[in-house]
Amino acid sequence: MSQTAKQVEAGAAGHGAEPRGKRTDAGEATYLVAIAEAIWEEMERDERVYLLGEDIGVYGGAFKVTEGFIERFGTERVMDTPICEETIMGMAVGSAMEGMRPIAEVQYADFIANGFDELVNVAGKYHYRSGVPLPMVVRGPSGGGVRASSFHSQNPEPWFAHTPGLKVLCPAFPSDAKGLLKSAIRDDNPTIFFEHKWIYRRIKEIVPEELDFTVPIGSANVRREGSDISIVTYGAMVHKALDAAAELEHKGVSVEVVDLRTITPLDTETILRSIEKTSRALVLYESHRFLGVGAEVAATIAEDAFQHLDAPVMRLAPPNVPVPFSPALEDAFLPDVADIEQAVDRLAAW
Amino acid sequence: MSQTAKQVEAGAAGHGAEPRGKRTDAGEATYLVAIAEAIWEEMERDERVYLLGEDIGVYGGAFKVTEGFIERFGTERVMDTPICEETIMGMAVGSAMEGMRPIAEVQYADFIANGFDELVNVAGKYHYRSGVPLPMVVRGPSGGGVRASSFHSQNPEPWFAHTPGLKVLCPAFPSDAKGLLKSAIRDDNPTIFFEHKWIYRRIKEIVPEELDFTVPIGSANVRREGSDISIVTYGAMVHKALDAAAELEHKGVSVEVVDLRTITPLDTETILRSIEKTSRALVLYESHRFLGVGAEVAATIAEDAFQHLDAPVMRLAPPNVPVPFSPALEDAFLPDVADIEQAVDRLAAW
Amino acid sequence: MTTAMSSQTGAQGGPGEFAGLTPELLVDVLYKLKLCRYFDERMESLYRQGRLPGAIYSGRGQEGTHVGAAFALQHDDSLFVTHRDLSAQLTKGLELKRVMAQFWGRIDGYTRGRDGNSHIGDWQGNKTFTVVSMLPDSYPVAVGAALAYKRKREPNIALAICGDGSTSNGRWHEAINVSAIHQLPVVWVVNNNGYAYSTPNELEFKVATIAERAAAYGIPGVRVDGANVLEVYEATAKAVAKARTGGGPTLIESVALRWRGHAGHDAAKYVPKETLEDYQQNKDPVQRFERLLLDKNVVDQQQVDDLQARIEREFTEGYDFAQASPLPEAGDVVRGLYAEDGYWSSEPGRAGGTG
Amino acid sequence: MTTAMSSQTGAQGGPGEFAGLTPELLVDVLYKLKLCRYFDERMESLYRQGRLPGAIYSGRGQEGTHVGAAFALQHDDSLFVTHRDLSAQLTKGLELKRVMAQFWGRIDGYTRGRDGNSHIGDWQGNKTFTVVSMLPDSYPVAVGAALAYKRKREPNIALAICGDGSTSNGRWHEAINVSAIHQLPVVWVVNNNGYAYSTPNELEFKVATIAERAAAYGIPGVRVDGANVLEVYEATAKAVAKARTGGGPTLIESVALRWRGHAGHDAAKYVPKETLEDYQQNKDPVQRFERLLLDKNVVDQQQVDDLQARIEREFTEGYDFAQASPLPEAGDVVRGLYAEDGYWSSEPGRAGGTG
Ligand SMILES: Cc1ncc(C[n+]2csc(CCOP(=O)(O)OP(=O)(O)O)c2C)c(N)n1
Ligand SMILES: Cc1ncc(C[n+]2csc(CCOP(=O)(O)OP(=O)(O)O)c2C)c(N)n1
Ligand SMILES: [Mg+2]
Ligand SMILES: [Mg+2]
Repeated sequence: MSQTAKQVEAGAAGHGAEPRGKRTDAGEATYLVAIAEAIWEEMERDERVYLLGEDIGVYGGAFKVTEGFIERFGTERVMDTPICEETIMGMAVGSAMEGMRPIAEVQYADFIANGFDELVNVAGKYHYRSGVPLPMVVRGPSGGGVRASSFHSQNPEPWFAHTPGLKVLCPAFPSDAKGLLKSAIRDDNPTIFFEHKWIYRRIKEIVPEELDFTVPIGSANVRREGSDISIVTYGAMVHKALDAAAELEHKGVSVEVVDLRTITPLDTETILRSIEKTSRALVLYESHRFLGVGAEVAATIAEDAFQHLDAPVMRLAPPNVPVPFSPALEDAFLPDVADIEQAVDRLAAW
Repeated sequence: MSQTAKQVEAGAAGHGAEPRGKRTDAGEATYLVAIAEAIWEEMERDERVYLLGEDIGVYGGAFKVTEGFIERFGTERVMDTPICEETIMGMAVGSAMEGMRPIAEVQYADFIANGFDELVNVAGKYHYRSGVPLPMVVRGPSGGGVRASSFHSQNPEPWFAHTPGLKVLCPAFPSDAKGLLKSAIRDDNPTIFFEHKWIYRRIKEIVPEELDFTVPIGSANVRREGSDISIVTYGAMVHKALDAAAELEHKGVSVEVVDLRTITPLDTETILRSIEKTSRALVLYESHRFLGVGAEVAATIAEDAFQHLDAPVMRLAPPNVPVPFSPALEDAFLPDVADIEQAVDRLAAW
Repeated sequence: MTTAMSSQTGAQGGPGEFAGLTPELLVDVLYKLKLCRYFDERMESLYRQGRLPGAIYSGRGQEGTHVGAAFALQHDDSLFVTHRDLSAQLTKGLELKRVMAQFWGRIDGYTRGRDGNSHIGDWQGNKTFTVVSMLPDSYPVAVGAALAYKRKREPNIALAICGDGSTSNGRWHEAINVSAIHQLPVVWVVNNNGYAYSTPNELEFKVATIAERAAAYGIPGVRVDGANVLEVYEATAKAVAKARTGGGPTLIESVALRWRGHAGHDAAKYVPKETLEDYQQNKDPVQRFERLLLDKNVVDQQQVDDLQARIEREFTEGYDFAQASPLPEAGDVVRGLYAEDGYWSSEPGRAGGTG
Repeated sequence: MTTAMSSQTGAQGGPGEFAGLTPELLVDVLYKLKLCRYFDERMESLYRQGRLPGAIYSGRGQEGTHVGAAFALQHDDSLFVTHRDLSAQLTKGLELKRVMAQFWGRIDGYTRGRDGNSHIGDWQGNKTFTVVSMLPDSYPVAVGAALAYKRKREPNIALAICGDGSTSNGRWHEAINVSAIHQLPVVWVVNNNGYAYSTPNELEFKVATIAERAAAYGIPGVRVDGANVLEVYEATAKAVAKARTGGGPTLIESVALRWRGHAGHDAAKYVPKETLEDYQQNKDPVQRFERLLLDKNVVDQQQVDDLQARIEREFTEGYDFAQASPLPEAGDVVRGLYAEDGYWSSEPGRAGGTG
């Protein structure tokens, strides 16, 4: 492995290895910068929006997403809490009931398991039972590929996508991250925004600067048009899928890549339209295979697009084991471009 | 609604409305009695087995499953804990590491959300990371249909079936409950045993009395043979499926009913064999539709039995909303025999 | 619950005899006490007759805590309780007839039939949190509400009630700890009835009182006789005033026995017969207060009888209202999950008939 | 962390000067202290050079607590720590070379490459729990182990270490509470370094010390100077003996600064420069103890130099061992989830090469 590669590996798991910095001169923003911009702009725009979480204030967050926020917005709107995720979630609910618009950070998405009950039993059910809206966002870095092992690499979205009353967002690009987060902050429901730490500093693009730029919750996006096979995916896997699609084009296979962006409510229409067109579906996802997000996507295709299918609905996802640390194991655990190409080949040959 | 019906409704949600009682003279055991027998026999057999949970001792458990146990086994092996599910799960892990075989009761399966983190992050991952076996069972009453609303009616199995390292069991019959629970207690892995409270006192059958009677974990069971359509289901829905199948027989539709019994590890072989035979699949489940257990089952069929399918893989499950209280709403929420018949008709007509 | 009870005096009145309440208010307290007691008794008998769907969770014997604590709140103060504390919500202002509609799963219930019995709340009308079963999940939520009052410079406070059982749970610790760090306007009330369901205090914690645990959070803790509604009211009123004026949280342990089991099916055999009798005969919060007002001539027997008659009339009206209230529209089961579908901001569908 | 530190004396030795340790053992303590310090420094520099995958969590400055507490344990006693406390596991007996193999994700690491850095443990060999990140998830697990010792009438005890940050978490409350109710053989050690990651004590709790919180559980609480390894050892040994003889749990608050940030990337700017300097110059647990042994002629400079040379040799050997250790077999990623597949009871596959 090259020295620089090693540097990246170290930096990668190294939480906020460097301060997040700003946009490039070309006006490009990383995914991390885009997220910071979304929060900053909404806090400027709406006095009711405030942040709570661990080490988000003076320290600026483990990944430095909120660096500089406490200086601008003060300790009342940027609240450093103790390590008590259940109570962080409960506080978000209680303050949302009183008309505030909390954004709670979990330092890693993995720690959302420590606030699980207040989220699923209080937040998720509350409006259905009482009619009281809960405008709250829970956000945190999810996903693997950064050598952070099984407590700092999980994809918790399936737990919450199954749970009634929560909206679950998993953007793959800086613009989508910014636009969806703004939508989430303006939404009147409990919304869970899973950032992907592998993407944070790796993906850059020109991101809209209009203060009212938003991306609607519940709409998937066809990232790449194709006619032979649809890869339905989200999060970091979108980037792997696009790389694979480029490779496959040389082999003369035309791949369409659908980026879900929102997990719940799921945009089944866009998914089905793509399958109608290609008649072949590869469902690619990073959450464990068994009952991961792709299980729902595949089941939906099998039920509602059956007549259009020319081949089995294929799934490609990590096995149901904890995310391993060793580069040798994590590389085997995560689907990579080669795995995707192989799957597509098998599907095309069907 | 008839007076007796009302009595049942009250009794039903009324936790342990009456003491669980014993087998009938005919030697039949209810599901609840069968579960109590399994625990009792294993405690007699293996000194390392002990119970911990809330109100399981002097009171005998909210549903009276462990009534009489503390008199027989004493306070050391029947431990009444405070209300601290995270710590109950952690204690189970710690004592299992030291060679004991804890059986932790959650008073309702719903409260497993309050011990979620220790289960998924400690118990589920521990053996994979350390090689230390954790022979522990977590058991509790799940499911709806008893007018107990959204905090006492949930089906948490999808959360844990998605989580690596846990085995998840959901028996539908007294014999399977007894045999699977004995297997779970003898298993060296963290196992979650979801009982169904609607079944507790409603379903009786002759249950084997041999002390070494067990039902293997990971094997589904074809409860009813049929040739036209397979209903793949588990838990309380098995009983609804069997009733529907009987009805449908009169209409000349031959329905096969597959009872999963174990959710993870899932017996895909039995499922696929049934689909090969009938070419039509209705996946019926009580956990919310979106990413409920049936999503994985349907996705598996769509991927591995595609060539045998003559119709879409259909799913029938409750919507993703909290389990409502009002009989009018809960009846609309849960799939019933009529819903199943309709679904089968549509599938047969396809 | 020997330990828990030992330090109880059961003395009447307390400093300033009537805790500064006017005769009108004292009569109102008596009315609430008698109403809650009557409602609790009647609903239980309906449950026993199999005429109620679902479960019931009696708070009988604890009305002193429920009424005393809730009576110390202003309308805009918020209340966060458990399934045990319906009497506190009735005191805060919930309408009997809509409460009863909820028990029968009717559309006019506060949750529109989505939840039942004391899993109830009326945030829009009376600032009470809709009860969540998980204990004590409302504690962290109360912290959030109190945080909002402080941030918005509003004079309101939040009051949360749980039982002794909740004190062994991590959320209880976290919530009180955070409220202390930020000196939030919240009052923590714990109803210590000696048992968590069937589990005695000795198996819940190793300390003699819950009040003394306040020191671990750097906040004041007081212990009051839950059978003495005025003592509870006075301690709560003090804590409320302190919280309202920036003085931060207070922990109040109110000791009183739950006369009935955890839920309708629980005969509470785990409570020694003598303990129960002692409470029923000597520590009945309703009886004691009625006696006090009669002895001190705040009310005469006629007024008491009129109150009772009014309560029974209101119960019958509530019962009839509930029975006449339609069931929810079956098709609406999928509505109201998210705020934007408008289910909760529009008139709900009502199924024909009364089910 | 002014409050947290104010009551520190920093006095040497303590009652019975060497806490009853023989010269041999004292030298062993010094060896552990210097080994942990050297390991911590060298691993950080390798991390900075980008030569380590993943993260590192330095415990530098807290070796007094780690070594002092772990040194008070018998082989069969169990140890439950966090990612911060690798030095405690090294003291309990983990092999340096296998620890280093773990840092590089190699098959000879204690987790066979399944986890990294200080997310380590060796239950089979040294009775240490394999670290779980979630704080403080090992506290409830330690309760379970202690429960097993009591039930099986075994003389062992469990000792758990966490940081001040964990004390605001519900699990901390639950675990200590249950251990007190049943007087379990467990010792609770909290390393108060004044900060939870970057969050100061003032934002973690409203009390002056963590030790005083023990009263809320009905157990003794003591506060010691974490820079004084003998003081930590003595307090822990006392608590261990008490627990072992049925005396129940003790809470020990050990105060010492973490010299580095939470993880390799954290420059810990939130710690005042003066505080850090004060600790490094006046409260270095390794330096202080080495000085003490030199001053009291327990060791001479030559012995100290030999120790240092031995440590550096061991580090180099460990490093070479780790680099030579193969990576795990990629295909084994799906094995060892459940006990029955035999992965952990058989020799693991080793990928060719050294990755
Ligand atoms: C987290 C959680 N676990 C279990 C339960 C089930 N449960 C309902 S009431 C109860 C006992 C509560 O005891 P306490 O707080 O003293 O209230 P009391 O019943 O005495 O009024 C239990 C264990 C629950 N509601 N929440
Ligand atoms: C439940 C949980 N939430 C968040 C984290 C992330 N985290 C890791 S270390 C840390 C700070 C811990 O502070 P403390 O216990 O004082 O240990 P120190 O870092 O000071 O050694 C946090 C918040 C975690 N590990 N567990
Ligand atoms: Mg109680
Ligand atoms: Mg700390």
